[in-house]
Amino acid sequence: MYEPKVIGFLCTWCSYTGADSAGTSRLKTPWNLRAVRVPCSGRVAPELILRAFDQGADGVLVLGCHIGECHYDSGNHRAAKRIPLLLSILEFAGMQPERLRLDWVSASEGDRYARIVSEFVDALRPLGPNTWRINGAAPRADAAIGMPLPAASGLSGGAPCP
Amino acid sequence: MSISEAMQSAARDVLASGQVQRVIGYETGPHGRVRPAIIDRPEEAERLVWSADCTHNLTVYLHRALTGENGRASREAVAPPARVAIVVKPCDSRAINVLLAEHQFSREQVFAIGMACEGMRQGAPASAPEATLQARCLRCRERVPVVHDVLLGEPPSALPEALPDEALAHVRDLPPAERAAFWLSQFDRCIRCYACRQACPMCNCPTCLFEQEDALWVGMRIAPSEKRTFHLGRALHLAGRCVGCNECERVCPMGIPIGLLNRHLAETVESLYGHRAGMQPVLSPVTGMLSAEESAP
Amino acid sequence: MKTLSRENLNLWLDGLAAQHALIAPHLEAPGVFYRPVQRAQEIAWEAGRPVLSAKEFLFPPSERLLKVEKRGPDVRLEASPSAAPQVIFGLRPCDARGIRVLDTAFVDTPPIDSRYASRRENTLLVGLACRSMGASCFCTAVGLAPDDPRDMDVMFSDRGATLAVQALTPRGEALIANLPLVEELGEVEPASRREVGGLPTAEAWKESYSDARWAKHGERCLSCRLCAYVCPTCRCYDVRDEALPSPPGEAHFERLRAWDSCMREGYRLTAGGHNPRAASGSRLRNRLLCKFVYYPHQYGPAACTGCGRCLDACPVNLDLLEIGGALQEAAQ
Amino acid sequence: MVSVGRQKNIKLLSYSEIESVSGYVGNFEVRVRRKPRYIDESKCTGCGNCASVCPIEVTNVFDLGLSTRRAVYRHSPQAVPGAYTIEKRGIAPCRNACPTDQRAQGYIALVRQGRFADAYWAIRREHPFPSVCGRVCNHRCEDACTRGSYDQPVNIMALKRFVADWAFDHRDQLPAQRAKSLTGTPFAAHPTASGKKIAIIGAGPAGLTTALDLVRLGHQTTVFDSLPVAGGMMRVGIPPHRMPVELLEWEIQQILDEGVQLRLNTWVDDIPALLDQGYHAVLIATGAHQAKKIPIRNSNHPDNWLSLNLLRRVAQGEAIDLRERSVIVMGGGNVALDTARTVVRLGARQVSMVCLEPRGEMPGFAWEVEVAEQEGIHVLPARTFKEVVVKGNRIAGLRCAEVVFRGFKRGRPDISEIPGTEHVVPGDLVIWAIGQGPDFSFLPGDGSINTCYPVGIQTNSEMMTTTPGVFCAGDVRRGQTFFVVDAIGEGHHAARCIDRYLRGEQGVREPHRPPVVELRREEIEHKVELGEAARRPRAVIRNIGVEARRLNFREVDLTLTEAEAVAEAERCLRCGICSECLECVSACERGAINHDMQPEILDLKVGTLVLATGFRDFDPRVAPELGHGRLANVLSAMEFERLINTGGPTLGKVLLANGQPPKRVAIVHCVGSRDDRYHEYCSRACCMYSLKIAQLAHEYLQAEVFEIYRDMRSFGKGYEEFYNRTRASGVHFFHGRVREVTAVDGHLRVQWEESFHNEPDQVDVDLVILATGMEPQGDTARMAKLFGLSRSRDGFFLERHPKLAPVETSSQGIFLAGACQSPKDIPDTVAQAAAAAAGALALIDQHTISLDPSIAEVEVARCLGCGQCAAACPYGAIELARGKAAVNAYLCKGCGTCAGACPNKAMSLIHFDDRQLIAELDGALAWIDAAEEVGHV
Repeated sequence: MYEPKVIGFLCTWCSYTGADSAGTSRLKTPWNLRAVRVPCSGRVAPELILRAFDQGADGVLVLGCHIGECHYDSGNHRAAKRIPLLLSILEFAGMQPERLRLDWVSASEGDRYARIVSEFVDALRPLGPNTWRINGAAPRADAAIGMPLPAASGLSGGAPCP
Repeated sequence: MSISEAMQSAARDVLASGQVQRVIGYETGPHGRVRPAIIDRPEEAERLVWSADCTHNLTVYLHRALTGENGRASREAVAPPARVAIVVKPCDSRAINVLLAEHQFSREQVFAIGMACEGMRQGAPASAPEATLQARCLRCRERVPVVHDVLLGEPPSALPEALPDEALAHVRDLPPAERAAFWLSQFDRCIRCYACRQACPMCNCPTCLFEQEDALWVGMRIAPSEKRTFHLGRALHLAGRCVGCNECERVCPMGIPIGLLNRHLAETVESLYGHRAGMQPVLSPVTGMLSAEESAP
Repeated sequence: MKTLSRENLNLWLDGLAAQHALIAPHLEAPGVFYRPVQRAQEIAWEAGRPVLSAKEFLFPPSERLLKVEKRGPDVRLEASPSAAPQVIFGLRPCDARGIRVLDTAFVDTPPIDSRYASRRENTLLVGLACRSMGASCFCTAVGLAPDDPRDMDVMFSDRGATLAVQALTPRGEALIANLPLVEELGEVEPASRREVGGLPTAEAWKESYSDARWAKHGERCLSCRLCAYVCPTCRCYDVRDEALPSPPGEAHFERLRAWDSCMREGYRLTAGGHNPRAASGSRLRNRLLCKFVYYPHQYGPAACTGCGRCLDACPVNLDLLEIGGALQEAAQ
Repeated sequence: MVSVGRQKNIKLLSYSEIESVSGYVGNFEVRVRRKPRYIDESKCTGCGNCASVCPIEVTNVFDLGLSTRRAVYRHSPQAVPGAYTIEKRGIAPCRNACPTDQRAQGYIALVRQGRFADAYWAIRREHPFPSVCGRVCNHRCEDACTRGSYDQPVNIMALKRFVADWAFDHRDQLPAQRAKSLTGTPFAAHPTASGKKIAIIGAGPAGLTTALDLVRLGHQTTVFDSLPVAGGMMRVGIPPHRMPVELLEWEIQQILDEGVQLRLNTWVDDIPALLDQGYHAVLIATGAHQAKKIPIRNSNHPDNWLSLNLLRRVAQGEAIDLRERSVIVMGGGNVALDTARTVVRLGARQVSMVCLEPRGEMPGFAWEVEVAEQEGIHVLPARTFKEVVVKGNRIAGLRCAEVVFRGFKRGRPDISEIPGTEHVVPGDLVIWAIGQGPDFSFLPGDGSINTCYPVGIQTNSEMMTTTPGVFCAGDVRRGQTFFVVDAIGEGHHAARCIDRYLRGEQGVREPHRPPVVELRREEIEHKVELGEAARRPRAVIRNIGVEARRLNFREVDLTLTEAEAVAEAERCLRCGICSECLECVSACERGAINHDMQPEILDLKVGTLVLATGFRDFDPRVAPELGHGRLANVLSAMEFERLINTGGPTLGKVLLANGQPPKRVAIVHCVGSRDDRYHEYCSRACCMYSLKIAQLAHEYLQAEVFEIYRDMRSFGKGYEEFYNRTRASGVHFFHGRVREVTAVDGHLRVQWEESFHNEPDQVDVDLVILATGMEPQGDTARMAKLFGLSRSRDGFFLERHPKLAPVETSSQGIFLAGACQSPKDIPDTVAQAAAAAAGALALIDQHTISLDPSIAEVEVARCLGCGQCAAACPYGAIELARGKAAVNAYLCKGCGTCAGACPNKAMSLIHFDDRQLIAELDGALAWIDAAEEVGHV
């Protein structure tokens, strides 16, 4: 079975401490997740997630405090507003939506942390490696897709030659 | 009096009375192609035209005109005009609202000559007498600019049914793998000329994030990964801000359907947060708080 | 006049594609592009001018010049491999002239650009004469013709069922040496020409430097790089070192070169923040004077091939001929 | 608390709310709204006289609803400061509707208590003529009465008349009654004489009211009237069958008793002379006593009488005999009705009333039109008058025509005659009652006192005419007849204006009015449910029969009996809580009470803030299985504490609902705590206070006590010993989780789920005490927003770090103390409070603050000034200055949400900037497949 490579953005107050709590409780957590500690889930710019995928992450998990419990009052609100949009555009661009997840784990919820990470990794395994990362040139297949595409309108005045 | 004449007269009046120091409108260039016109004197007003080929979103010039930043640090220390008149279609006028919300200029600095719009024609002018409306105009139901100081032309009383976005639905319905392949093949054509970005009124960062010297977010390589990051990142930055003028797609020499990305996110923002960019001068809700009824994922 | 039947041409092209990279006009959804093709069938014969010139096959949008791997005190440099042979078929005279302009700057005049030179040595230019000029074409104004064979290795001219063939260089002759050519009587019918006016004289270009019109035209310019990137002769590039993913304990990076354009706002930005070409009018002026004044001053003939791509591509319809015409009038 | 209250460096702002907090550590700006106590804290000694006279009883929240208190109250016996507070929601709609500002709610509350004399004095504070307005008012108070939205308004007018009549009937005993009451006579204390003299022309309601008010303010007033009797229209315009003369005369006498001088039979026509004679101000209040006629044919025939003249003659006792006359009264207003009904009483053979307006639009009261018809009057509405028909020398009738009436346009009727409807209404005496106006003949001829037709005498907003020092009020000012209350209201206003004029002050500041109370439907229903207002229907006014009214002027309507009056008063909803009877004002010997007190806004500049907002008791009714509020003898621990307290509502006696002392008591632990249905956390204090209750019940009540506990958490110093002592004293301890409390055979059965199986799993007791846990205050969310704090999942305020910064918050300079942070007992609370104080003092003492280095910063060259960072900042720490974002380092808490939002990454967070995070990201991904190299074109 493929072992996915997962980046976890963990907020320092809740989910990072929650991960700690999972550890001290000796809960089994998949090794696939590499944690990046951030002060708040609101700090996680969508561009960072995009970059993680570009660099070959198979999944990105963003964990913050529960809504209403943000150490910074409402930083997690902003994450909750932004990240669904990133997910939406990634899915639209062809990525499986299972590869990005935003969820909440409080400092005391070691069990929840372990459960979410396990769930996430379990969902990624059957998907196999992320094909998102491109090494070098893309296949220059003009995918045979029967849809009306705009003409290269700027040049449409070009000469009908020989 | 034709609408073009009415527009010329409005432009002449505001220039002659000193209400504005500059008018941004449309004129006809070589080969009969309509293009942006920037005039400073009342007697130039006769150059202005209005037709179904005035597709450019002129608001892209507003910030530059008002700050005098024709380029970022002009050597010619010419005082920028205090107030600028601009010819706007309904879609363009929404861009004014977005820019107002983002503090790019104040409402008093803009005199909007609103045009009742019945849609722009597809393709090159004059060459196609029976030219059809652009697809975006067939989807659009706005006929009167949301921001205007004068309104020219009669908005049609009966509106045709807005057409559904078939292209968007088509791409959404593709299986993920095909969708990924489709987009890669589209992005692959990109030559990073940035015409899309430069034509966009919302893209007004001093230096684009995706073109920073430090190559922190994306390298300078003109390769598929970098191009995709640029296009997806730009779409994200336009979420809740894009007014759908489709200039990015129009100017693209490589025919990349950039508008699909923006439309997809605009629909997502509207369904998630009930926000349509530019209908009011308010910031994109993407930075804000969840409202009471929105629940966390 | 030597001719080749269309069937034989196709057979020959199929054979070429099997041996070398064969690049030819190819129809993609949004337009015609010079693209690597596998078979003659993929070639778009009757389509218009390709959206981009063929310069990307000699001067790619981006390329690695060098890779550096650092392991502790050890530093290893790795040069990029030399280019593979390629044949560009269906090249238009204006695009061939574009390649000549690049040759002059990159190869004929020291310092020699080794990456370009390597590709150029391995490239054969097989032209196809235009029968007429497009609406925006002005090759005749810069001393070219729609069927100008001068910059080709081999030139084909379409005559319906057969094509006239003419080898112009030894490499070209070698290329067509084994072709079943048929000698036919008569001459190749010249392409229809249209004289295009409006381009100022070299003197008028020079004198235009302080013309106030540049600023006025610049107001409309969006500062994108479309004109430069579609141009067969624009050859500005940027070089940077970028980090690569590296295994623990190592540092890998590469030296990259990528297209750049003097139309970009920050093109002339200096350390400390000063930008001598901050105004878009001055950038527009630079690009045109580069074609008509600076390049000739340094290398010879003007660096414009009259392909007309910039006229069509400009999102706001900045028109070289219109600008030039006005400058010429002012000069007189 | 007392020592805190006396500490000079501590300023207690009780009964206050925080409106807003801004600024940052060292520079907080706090806006405090001090709610009006209506009692001056510095004067109140806490004697309680006010509470003893207050007629309003409300539920005592401090005693958890186990007792009642008055609307003026002290929170608790130990309250610091010990000052009383008046609970006032605002002014009642009845008071608001009344032009005289009559505090109807006040006298109704006093009537409800049977304190009729007090009620009378309460009325007379604003209203010198209760007997009149108890009879002839159009009672706007009743129209506004909140009760009217529930069933029918309180019969306020009947109550007023009852009080006035009662006072008249007991007029000899009134001084004695008053002496018996605690508060003494309300108007006994005359202010110091001002030495100013005021002349008032006209002894009607406006003039007399002004005179009385000015006397009460220390001025000397003389009232002139041309008539031989005082009272104006009240005396000579209202016929005796509606307003017995002796009551009015008694009320006028009381006014005179307070020092108003009256000069009757005096026609004043030289106002400038009055000013010359030493009067400092003059008030014109001559009313509107001239009945109008219209010039139709034969309207000059001597048998055309004027209504007001007839009423005046009757009121002065002249015997008029109309037994052989057939009378036509012209007009449809109240004067016409009074005239017609008077004519009936004078014996007229036949009485017709003809008026322009159709029935239903007649200006007179509809009920009186009905009564008039009962008394035999023919009402002929919607008719215009064409001529008085004279045959021979006698009037034969009135020629009328029917009309379509469309109201009045610019003071003129808009009518059209219906053709062919002309007819003659027979009659030999015509009485004009179509309106009346003022007589201006006494005004100076030079126009120095301007009149404005068709209105009255021109005044400015301060009631002053065009001649300085000459004021005007009442009907003469408005040019037409209004109600008595309007005249009294104008009189009050004129008195305030004149008083200020005499003091040389500009502009009349009307007294501050608190907001008008609007009760919601459910609040009304709740009040009726609780019995605060009686459920019965509105009192009905009885009258003497029609037959008893012939040829005499006996009053038609009867007054309420005492029992009826009390019953009607019980219907009042007491909208404002405080009824504003002002009994407390009289009772307070310190003069501490001020019912016009306004909320006060204090802007404080402070360097640090400590939040100690405490907790809320878990409401045991949320857990219905435990029976609280449903079963008798189930108490919460706090209720038991109040009951067993010797200062509590039962003075320390704990009795069951049947009056017996409890013999067997069960104490249920963990109510609302440690229960995933309610609160997951342990409330920490309940185990120990349960042990205390157990000991009290065991030793003080001699009851057998059963403690049903989940886990005994006796973690503090001496706690385990206390537990052991309690156990040794014979209290039974059962381990288990209580499932249900039910009533079985007159007992309460407590059943629990056994854990250890050491004892039975149910016990029958007669008293159950629920050890309720703590929960966050109801407004914690609002407070958190106000102070920029976060909350933990249990809803309490969130400390900065659970171990390392337990009293600090994420907002620097704001500290937490006590149960607002988490449930805790007293020792822990005191310890945390001391720590919070130390933290606050340490900051103050340092004079400098150190900021967290990890804050946001802007790379100005990249910033486009779009403001998305400012919108994203939870702390408002980012401002846009000159088109660029700027971070306030004091407010920034370092969350980095701005950096997440910035499209151009101009905003970055120090120590978590993009370069660092990306390096971390790249490092984290490099281990994945470092060997896999990114290729290139």
